[in-house]
Amino acid sequence: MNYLEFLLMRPEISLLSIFVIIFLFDLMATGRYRRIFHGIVCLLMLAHTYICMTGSAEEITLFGGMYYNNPMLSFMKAMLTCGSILVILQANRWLRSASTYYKQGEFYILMLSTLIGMYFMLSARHFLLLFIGIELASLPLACLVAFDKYRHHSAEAGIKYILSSMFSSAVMLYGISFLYGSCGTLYFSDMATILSGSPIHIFALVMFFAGLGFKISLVPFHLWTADSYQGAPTVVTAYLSVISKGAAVFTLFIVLTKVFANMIVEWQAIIYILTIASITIANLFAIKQHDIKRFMAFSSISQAGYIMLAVINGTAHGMTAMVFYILVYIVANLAVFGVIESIEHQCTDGVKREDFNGFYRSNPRLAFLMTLALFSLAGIPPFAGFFSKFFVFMSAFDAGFMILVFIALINTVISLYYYLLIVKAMFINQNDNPIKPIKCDLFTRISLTFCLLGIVFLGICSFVYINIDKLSF
Amino acid sequence: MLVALWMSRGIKQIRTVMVAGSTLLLALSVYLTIDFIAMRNAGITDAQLYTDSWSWYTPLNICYSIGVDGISVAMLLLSSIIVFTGTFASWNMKPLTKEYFLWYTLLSLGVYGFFISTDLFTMFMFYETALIPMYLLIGVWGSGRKEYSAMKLTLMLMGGSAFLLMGILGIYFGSGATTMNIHEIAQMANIPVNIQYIFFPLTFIGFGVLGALFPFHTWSPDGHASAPTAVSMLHAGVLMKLGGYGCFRIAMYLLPQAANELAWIFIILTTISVVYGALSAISQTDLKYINAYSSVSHCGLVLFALLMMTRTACTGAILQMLSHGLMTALFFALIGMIYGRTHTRDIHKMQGLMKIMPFLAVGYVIAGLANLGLPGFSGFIAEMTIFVGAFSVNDTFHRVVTIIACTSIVITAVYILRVVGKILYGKPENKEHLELTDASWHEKFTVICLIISVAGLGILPMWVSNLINSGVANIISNIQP
Amino acid sequence: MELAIYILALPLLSFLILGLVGKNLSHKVAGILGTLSLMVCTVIAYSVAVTYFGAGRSEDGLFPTLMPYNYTWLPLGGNLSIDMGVLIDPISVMMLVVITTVSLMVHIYSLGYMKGEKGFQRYYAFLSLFTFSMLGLVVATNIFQMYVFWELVGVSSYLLIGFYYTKPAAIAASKKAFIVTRFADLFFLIGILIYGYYTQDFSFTINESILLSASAVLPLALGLMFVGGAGKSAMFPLHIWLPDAMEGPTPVSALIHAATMVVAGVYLVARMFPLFVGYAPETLSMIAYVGAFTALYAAVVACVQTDIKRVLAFSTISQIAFMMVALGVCTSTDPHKGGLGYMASMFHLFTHAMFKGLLFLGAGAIIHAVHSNEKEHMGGLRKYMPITHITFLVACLAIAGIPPFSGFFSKDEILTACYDYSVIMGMFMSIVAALTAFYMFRLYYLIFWGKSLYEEQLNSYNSGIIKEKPHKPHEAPICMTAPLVILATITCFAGFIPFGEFISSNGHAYEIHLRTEVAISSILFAIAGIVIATIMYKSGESKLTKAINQSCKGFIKAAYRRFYMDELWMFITKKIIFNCISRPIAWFDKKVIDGSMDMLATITQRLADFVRPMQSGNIQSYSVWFLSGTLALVLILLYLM
Amino acid sequence: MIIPAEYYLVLSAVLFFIGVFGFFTRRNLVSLLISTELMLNAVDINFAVFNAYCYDHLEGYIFTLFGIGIAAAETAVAIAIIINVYRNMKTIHIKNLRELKD
Repeated sequence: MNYLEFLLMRPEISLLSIFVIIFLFDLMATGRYRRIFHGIVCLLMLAHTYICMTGSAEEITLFGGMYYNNPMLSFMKAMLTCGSILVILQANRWLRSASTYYKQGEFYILMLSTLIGMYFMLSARHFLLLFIGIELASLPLACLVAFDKYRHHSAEAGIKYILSSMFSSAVMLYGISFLYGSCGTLYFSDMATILSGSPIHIFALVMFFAGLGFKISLVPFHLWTADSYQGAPTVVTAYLSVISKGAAVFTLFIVLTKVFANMIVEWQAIIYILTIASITIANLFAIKQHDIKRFMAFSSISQAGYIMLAVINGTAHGMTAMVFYILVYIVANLAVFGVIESIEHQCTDGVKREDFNGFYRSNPRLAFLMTLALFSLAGIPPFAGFFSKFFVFMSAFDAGFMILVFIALINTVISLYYYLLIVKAMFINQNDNPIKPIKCDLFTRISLTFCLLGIVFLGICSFVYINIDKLSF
Repeated sequence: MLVALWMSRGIKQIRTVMVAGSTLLLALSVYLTIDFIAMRNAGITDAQLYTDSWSWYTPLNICYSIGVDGISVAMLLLSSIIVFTGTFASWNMKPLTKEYFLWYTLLSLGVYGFFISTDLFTMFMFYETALIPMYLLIGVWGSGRKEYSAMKLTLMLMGGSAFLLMGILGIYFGSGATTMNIHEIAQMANIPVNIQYIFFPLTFIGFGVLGALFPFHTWSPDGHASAPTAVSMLHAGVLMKLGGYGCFRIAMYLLPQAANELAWIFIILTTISVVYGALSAISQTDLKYINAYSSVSHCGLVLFALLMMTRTACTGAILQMLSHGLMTALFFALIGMIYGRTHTRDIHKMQGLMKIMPFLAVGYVIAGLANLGLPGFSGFIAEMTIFVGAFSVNDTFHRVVTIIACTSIVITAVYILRVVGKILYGKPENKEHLELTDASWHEKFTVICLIISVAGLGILPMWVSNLINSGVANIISNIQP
Repeated sequence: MELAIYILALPLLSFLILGLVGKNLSHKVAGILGTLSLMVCTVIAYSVAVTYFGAGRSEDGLFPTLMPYNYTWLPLGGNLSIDMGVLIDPISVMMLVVITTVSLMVHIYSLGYMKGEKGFQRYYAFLSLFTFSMLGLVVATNIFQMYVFWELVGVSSYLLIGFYYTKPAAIAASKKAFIVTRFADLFFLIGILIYGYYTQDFSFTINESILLSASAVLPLALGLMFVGGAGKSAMFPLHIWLPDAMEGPTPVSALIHAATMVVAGVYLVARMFPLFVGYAPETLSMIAYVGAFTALYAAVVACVQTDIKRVLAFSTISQIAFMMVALGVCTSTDPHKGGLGYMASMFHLFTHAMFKGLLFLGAGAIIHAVHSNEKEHMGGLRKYMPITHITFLVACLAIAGIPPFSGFFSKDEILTACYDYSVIMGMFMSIVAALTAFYMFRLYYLIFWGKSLYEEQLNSYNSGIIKEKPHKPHEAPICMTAPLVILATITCFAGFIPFGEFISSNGHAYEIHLRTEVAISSILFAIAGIVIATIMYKSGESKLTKAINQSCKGFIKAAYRRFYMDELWMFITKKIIFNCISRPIAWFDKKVIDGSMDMLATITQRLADFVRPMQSGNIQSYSVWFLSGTLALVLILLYLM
Repeated sequence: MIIPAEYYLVLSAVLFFIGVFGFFTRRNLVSLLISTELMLNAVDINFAVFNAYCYDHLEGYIFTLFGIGIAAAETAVAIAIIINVYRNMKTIHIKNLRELKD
């Protein structure tokens, strides 16, 4: 074994070094240095993204095939990192509030460790590494969910998250154990040749799927989502809803195509059922939600269903559509959460849909951004969401799932309805006591600007998509 | 498109910018039309002129390709006229003026884009772009049950576009997933018939919802009733035409066999639309409802004519689109102006407006007469072309439905005259109405522009007819077996 | 002949000018402008007539059919197109003369009649519009052009009837007129469509072979066109709009609803006459029967009306029916062998236009004088309005068919044609002619004879019974009486025009000769009618009258109510169409169609409520869902694979 | 005597579902945590058994080791959060954790 192989894992290494730097800074820095903590983190992360993007132009296989990296995976990692940066930028105000000011470092460290977990999830070509990655990605998240120590909602959300997560990982491991039992190996490549679709394999596949389905929050594995999203600090909710979910989708796609390639009929059937269930049920729930974060939870479940439309394709085409969808989803969703985060402190008991009444009159810019983001989520042109949705539908249609596409399309109408409810609240509903004009801090502004740019230009400028397409495998 | 420029200007100059922009567009359209005719006269017989194509999403064969034929030129001209007049009609749009025009511009951007694009994806994108601003335009600046109507309208149209998207995907993959360009697909003509059977109804209904096809028309009365004036104008005048245009350009052009086989179902539906819309209009009491149902009837006639699949009928259908676009815009403009003064649209509450606001009343009478197909206005030529064309399909079924559709011209007369008699004539009884003023200059300008267009089309129909004919011939030759 | 285009252009021009800038013109300028343009128009029309007929016949003994203008207006694909042009042939020239003459008279007359009315300019604009459209109609080169102007005529009629737009009755009448004729036009249009499709041409001159190939559908097409014509020409049962149309200003009634527009249907049938005779003789006889019935019906109703304009209206219906009958009884294109009716009809159209125009204008003068339409307010007017009286009498004699007035000659020809067709038809029409004489003279006596209301009122005023000094009837001003006199003159002498020289069914000259037995019998019938009227109404209502009124009260009441035709129509339109069709459809739309769309939304909401308990907040139930979902998936997959 | 592998598998399955049952029915957060531990242990047994009976490499054992380790980490985090819950609500009874719901 060559220890130099560690050095080839450039994204992971650079992230780890940031991890260490932050850790040390957190330990040592005092007073005025702490004030620039946030900025430093952001800069470091930016540098890291750069390393990520430029790092690996070639494919790398390490540790006897346990670890694999290629440009596409690097791109995915970079995407997740960028998303995290946006989240961190938005977190500024919250982190500076009295209760969290001295826990800043913890926040960053926890977040970065989940990010490392996600990296491993993506790069794993062995179930052990995958398992470690998944756990590494979810355990710190539980801490983040329960980060607001003195808010019992946060604690409740945290306990719900951690218990569900444990439950699901037990189920998943149980499935993996049977895979191992029947194949005698945990390497993806070896396993793929052995799997044949016997009942035990199906059993294992479903169990494994349930485990990742939990992280992606597909129906019926989604029930923790709403509660945790609502209870968690907004920043964490944002992180949960895009980054964690995105990573899980990528992983699912990789595992399904790498390991279960022979069982494509089976897993397509699973996705078929779960997609319909997710989109429909999530939409039904979303209609009735008043709490915005809860609402966004169901929206994200439904979005996950749409992402599954790309996964079901299972080819490079599907991968492109999926990555693009997630990219667009990240910017749009983060824009919404950015707005929620900025107004949260004005609402006593969570942000309600009613709080948005008359929002446009008082905060035209934020409301405008929010509208665009919601339109993008609903798939309205000329915003990026339209393009990503269209491609997702195309890829599912390409795979021959017309009825599925049709049901999904009908559901877009319902989803449009509830997104419009918020737009309506902002623009149409009158309110004597609207949210006061907000002045966002610099970091949030940067973050929201990037989201806005993404929403507007990701679709119209096709080069992003084309480049993703070139990388897809 | 210059449209995007308008957005960033200051609030003070919005009007100036809008007027300048829409005038420019109108000028461009007129220039385009003239140039197009000149090129046709010069003997250029390509199906599309000014074609251009930029590869966009190469992996998916999506291009941003544009091009116009006679039909789209005509529709562009129509859109420009209505956008132009709509700008004047919404002169005094009060709250959030800038936002209003911004969405308004986005809406017109979608419309223009739709008419010039020749790529399925681009077309669909512009189609949806045109739909969504409606929600805010109605929801924020509308009147009455605006929230309900706006939501209903948006959702129904989006439901339609869900059908449509299915149809588009079906066409793309049915033709072998090699190109999204409409004309290339049409030339390949390789979509299997059984696939056509599935996707023709989907596509047709998808566009039909916007074209107020029975029974998917119910968004139209509520939507129109609640929308602000200019939006009603643009919506009824142009947006509803997207439906007919799309049915023709995509559903029928690309899926010809199924179109021939399944036309009868839709012919029945459209016939119902035509008569049913007109009959419903008789017993409405809200001016806008009357006009909305009238639109249902007239747009039904458009689809009806398209489905007849003869060259004459289809030319008539396009003429009807133009004519209905202008007339309805005129109607809605007038209704908006009247409503702006009387604050009611109930026909029982208004009398003798002829005395109070003669200009608007005369305009209304002219619009009414144009609407009921008076020769000299556009409605007449459109309807006659349609009926002559429809009648030339020689079998009993088509004959019968044509005759049924013909009855609509009588029913139209009934409801138009009922309204004219009720609100314009007679003695003004409502005291509050006595002090109301007549149209202001920009309102007059709007009305006069539209009347001139309607009458121009009605008096000199041949050039428009020739303009359209070449485009129609190309498509029809593909449809006819 | 090229001048003919100006006949069209001038009224259009004057309409545009008056319509657009009329408001800024003074009444006088507007009136004079309209009248002048029409005067020029009339002069041109006469010159056209003179040159046309003066040029004589071509070698085949026919007047040539000229088409100085014909442009494609709207191409309709294939061979079809709608053309716009000017067609000059004997009947169109005759119509040009009639229309311009009457129209000019009406224009001049209106200067006085409409003086001081609000909307004077509008009135003249509409008159010009009407004249334009009517002229366009008669010079149409093809059936579609005819339809185009047909509609325009309809709308100008609508506008003019509704001229007093503050009067509810006028609004209702205009609406009714438009919708009823529009309804008939629907059939006209369908007829045109059939005709156009099978002949691939809309023009009137279609060669034989095409017609033969289409001969199976021609009767249907022509029949439908006749329905259109019947609507405009107020044939039973589509006549209901015409009496109400009298709500318009009286000169308008004279122009549109007596002399010109209402004969458009007759003109249409005459225009298509060769086709009718050649390919659809059954349709033609149907026309005859419809016409005959209408003639009788209208005559009977006219006998009991009290509003003088209504009487005239029904008289018009009856007279037009005469023309229709005359066309209907033709059996060939040869005037000597059963084709006489064509000429007779055209002749009657010509004379009728003059004397009916005269009657209406006269009635207008009377109404102007007494400010009422009702016969109760009249009586004994001959002293006060001598010119009106004389001219009115001339017209009455003409319509009753007393020689030497023009009506006699034309009506006589019609009767002859009827006798040629069948004796029963001849007798029937003669009786109707007698009725005509009766009701006209009833009207005449009621207006000009009997007790003068003014005198009665003056007496009671003098004896102090009423306070107000009654309004004294006075003769109309010169610009109103002049047209009366002119028209009366024409009426007196038009009968002597050798009409057959110019117009006959096959185009060859035809010498009008009176058939003695028909002539004498018709004169006798007419005199009988006059005598009865004289006895009954000469000096107020005599005992006989009262006795008759008493004995057939029910019948008279029914006739007064026009045999309840209006009620029937009202029932059909209001009750059946509005209440039983439109309302339910609107309801259906709101509740069922719209409801089902809303229902989708409601169902979605319900479903949302239904699934809600799933999200109970209890982590254990979440896990149950989780695991059962997993197991269910396993089972499904195992079952599927 | 070698105990057949099936016995172990049945044991682990029983253990797993005891854990599931416990998770579904217990009312105390700590009990829930213990139940999940049971489930994870069942998995560990599975891995070990498969490795012991079927294969001659060490992957399964190593996975078991990692599994135990990660289960410990999970427990730690869970306990921490449970303590947090207790601090906030003064109870760790599951019925009090229903504030976040529809």
